[in-house]
Amino acid sequence: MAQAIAFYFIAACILGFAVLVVSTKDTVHSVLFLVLDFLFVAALYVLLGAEFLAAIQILVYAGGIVVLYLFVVMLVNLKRPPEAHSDPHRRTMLGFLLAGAVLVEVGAIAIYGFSQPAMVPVPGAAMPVTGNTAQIGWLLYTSYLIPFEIASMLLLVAMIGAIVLAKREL
Amino acid sequence: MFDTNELVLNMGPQHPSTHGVLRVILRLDGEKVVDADVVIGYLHRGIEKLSENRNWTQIILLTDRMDYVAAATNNVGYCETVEKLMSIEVPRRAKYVRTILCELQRIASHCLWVGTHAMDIGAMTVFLYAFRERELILDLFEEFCGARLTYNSMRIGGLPLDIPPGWDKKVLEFCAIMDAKIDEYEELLTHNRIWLERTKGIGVISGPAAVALGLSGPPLRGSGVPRDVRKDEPYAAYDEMQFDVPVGTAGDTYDRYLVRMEEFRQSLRIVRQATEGLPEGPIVGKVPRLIKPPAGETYHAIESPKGELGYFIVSDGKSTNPYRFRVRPPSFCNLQGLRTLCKGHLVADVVALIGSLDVVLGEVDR
Amino acid sequence: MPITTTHYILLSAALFTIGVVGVMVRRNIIIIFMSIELILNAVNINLIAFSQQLQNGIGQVFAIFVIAVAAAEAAVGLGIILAFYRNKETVNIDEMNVMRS
Amino acid sequence: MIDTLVIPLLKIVIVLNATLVAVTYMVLLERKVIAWAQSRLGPMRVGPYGILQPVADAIKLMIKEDITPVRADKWVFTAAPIISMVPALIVYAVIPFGPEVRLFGRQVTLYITDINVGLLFIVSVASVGVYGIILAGYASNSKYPLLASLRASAQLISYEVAVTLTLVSVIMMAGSLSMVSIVRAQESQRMWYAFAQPLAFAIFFIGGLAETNRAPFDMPEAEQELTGGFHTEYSGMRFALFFLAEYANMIVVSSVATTLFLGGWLRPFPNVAFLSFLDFVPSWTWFLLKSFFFLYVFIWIRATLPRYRYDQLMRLGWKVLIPLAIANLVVTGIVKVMLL
Repeated sequence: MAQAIAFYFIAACILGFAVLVVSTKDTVHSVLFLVLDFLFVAALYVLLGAEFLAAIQILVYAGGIVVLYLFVVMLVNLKRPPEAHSDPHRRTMLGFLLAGAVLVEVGAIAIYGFSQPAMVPVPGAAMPVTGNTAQIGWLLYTSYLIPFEIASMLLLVAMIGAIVLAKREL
Repeated sequence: MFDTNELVLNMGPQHPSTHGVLRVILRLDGEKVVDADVVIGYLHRGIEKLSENRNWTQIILLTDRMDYVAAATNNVGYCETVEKLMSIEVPRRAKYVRTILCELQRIASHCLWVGTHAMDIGAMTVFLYAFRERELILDLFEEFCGARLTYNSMRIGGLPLDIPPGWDKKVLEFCAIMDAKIDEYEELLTHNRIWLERTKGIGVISGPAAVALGLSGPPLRGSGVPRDVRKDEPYAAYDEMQFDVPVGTAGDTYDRYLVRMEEFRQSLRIVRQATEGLPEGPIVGKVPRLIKPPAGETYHAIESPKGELGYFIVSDGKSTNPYRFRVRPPSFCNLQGLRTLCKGHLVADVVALIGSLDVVLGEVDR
Repeated sequence: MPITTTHYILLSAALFTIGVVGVMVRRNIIIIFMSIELILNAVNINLIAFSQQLQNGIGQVFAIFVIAVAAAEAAVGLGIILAFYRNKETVNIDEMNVMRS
Repeated sequence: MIDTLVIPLLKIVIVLNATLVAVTYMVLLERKVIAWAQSRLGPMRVGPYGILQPVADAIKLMIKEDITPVRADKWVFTAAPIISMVPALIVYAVIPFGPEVRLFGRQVTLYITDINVGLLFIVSVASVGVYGIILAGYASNSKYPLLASLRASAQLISYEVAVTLTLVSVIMMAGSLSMVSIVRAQESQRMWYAFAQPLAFAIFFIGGLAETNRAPFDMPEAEQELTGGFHTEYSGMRFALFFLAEYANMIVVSSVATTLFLGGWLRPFPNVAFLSFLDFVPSWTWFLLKSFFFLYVFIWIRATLPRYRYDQLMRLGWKVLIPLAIANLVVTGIVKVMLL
């Protein structure tokens, strides 16, 4: 019962703030709603028993990525509203329709998938460690070591790329 | 940070570290200063024009209000100019007392400078330490002339009053205290890494460039030009005193700081010599009842704590007030260097540079 | 009614759709980037819901990779926005129709 | 019911109130200590030795007019002080003030909760606090706050990297992210991590100064340069919230430093038997004493040092502290593997 209340509350907040993110006129407010949205997503992770990921979500998304967004919004100190110029060939309604189609499709798949016999838990290879954090660490440094290294390379490349892009003269 | 456009930042006239009502319009690229426009005049009281309508003795009171943290120096400068105009011989005792007062005033002014300069760079404790010692000097002045800030402590031809009994002993006691206190300031600042990083290489100006800009006093000596009116054109009793003129080498904020710190010590040295060798005798020379200098003009400069303080006075020989009264204020001339100094530095350095020029807005605007 | 994985997946689908709407309808490129972050979060919710359903941590590991990719994407993307803004003084995606500047 | 609801609620109320009182008295302590350093007396008028000064301050700030600039972004302007205050208080949920004790016939833990990602929780919640400063600068619609908030965000983000890296080396030593386990690990390994990780300790402390915007890293609110920085346009209670948040953050940094590096609630030399008479002192006293030591050093540094310049601060962070922290991490890892 408590779990259901928590879920519905968090879900409503997530969706509500997400709608505000894409609908607010002021970009700074939009960024703020995005932060709130991420905080509630982190709460959802806690509900799902992934505390480590919840902390990472706040640390990386709220503490890092969105600060970057805020920074850029403040730098791009918009003198004229970016929506003022509109492309006559743009079809806004089509966008809504396509998005609706995506929703119907994904929802249908989800409901169909779970009308089938329920998925059975597939425990991964036996791990010598317990606890959410330790398990993730174990998986990252054994089965998923190579993806992990590639991810770190990706971050390095992105870092260099961002510096090259943002710097006026090298 | 603002890569795309320049930001115009209006610093002052209400700003904690513009030392009064200086206004600096900064054009910034990120935090880097592209250009600085110095706007003055917020404290203009027309002292020069006012003086042309006062009699010669009343002007002394007005000169107090120019560099109000070094009022005695202003008095001395003005009185000596008029004495030069009237060819009055000042007795030796008066000359010695003037020297003592000038140097005490220099120490007081430098105390204020080291305090506010350090405060601008973030070291707040030095400010209170320096004010503690400045208070002692103000006490000495109070005992001498009754006022603590605007002294009106000179008269044309000499002194208004002789020094109070025992005053010279108190001055010597103060010198003993001050010696240790200067070391205290230096302990907090001179070898502090953050202080060094904040002041070394900031606002570098070469000797010739400083001369070209008309800088004087410590900002000029910090660039390695050994110009000191006390040595070059001695006035009061400086020709009988032993002292060195400290000069810097690099011409940056740190060297200007070192020059002033050394000036503390040299001033104390002069105060000691003058107090110990204080001659007996009259305190006022032969001054006519009505002061009315003969027609003519004269320029006389003294070394105020800020730099070369010059008075240019024209007398028409008929009226009891000057025909033309003009001051060359060191702060005003030194402030002209700010624009050159702060180009290419950061906002934080502008604050340090204003502090290192040691301007008093009362003197800049007059 | 107990909360099952289906609930999470429906939530994720809805969040995903909101993100898609943002990408398709808004013209401010910064908002579009934020919508993409929403989409990535929808994916993460799915991954973690499956992770809980399957009782192993693999979904969470993938979610970490997604977050890493999102961070990289944000850094480079915002760098591009800044570079673009410097040349064209706009963040309107409709005006971003030339590759040269 | 009592164990799951009443006691935790009671603990939350006590901790929050204690924190707020501590924060207001931190302000008085700072004024007093700096006054002593500067050969003054500090506040003396309200109550004996100015002991009631915080009360007077609070009343003054509450009845002051609360000004919102005309062209400010009103919602964000109001939210910014709250955003900076709340994370500072949330963090206290996982700080262990002491171990389990018997109180009124009940086993009570002297911490609100002990979650298994406690340290990560602190870092992540603290990272949200930066929004308060950025938004305050943005919403004021004024140039000095804007410059200050840009400085602040750059400063906080860069020093967070160094601080988090030092935390990782502590986590490697303790093998746990839980704050309570970290203290217990220091007990069982027979040393405070300040001695095992002196470099990490130093970096954490410097980074902590920078993250709380304290001197010599108080660029975002450098009064002499930016006329008060991001809270230039604030007045009344909203200004007070920023002020309280700064001091609450100082206490957080001190508490975390105490827990991670000075053995939390452990008495000095917990394994030296002949010092066991010290056990009569309640454990939380040690915690408070150690935290107080840090706070005192914070204030002491403020009274002593000049301020860094913005670019020097960034250079220190990126070119000195972060490489050192990484090196420390690598060495810790190697030593740990070799010892095992």
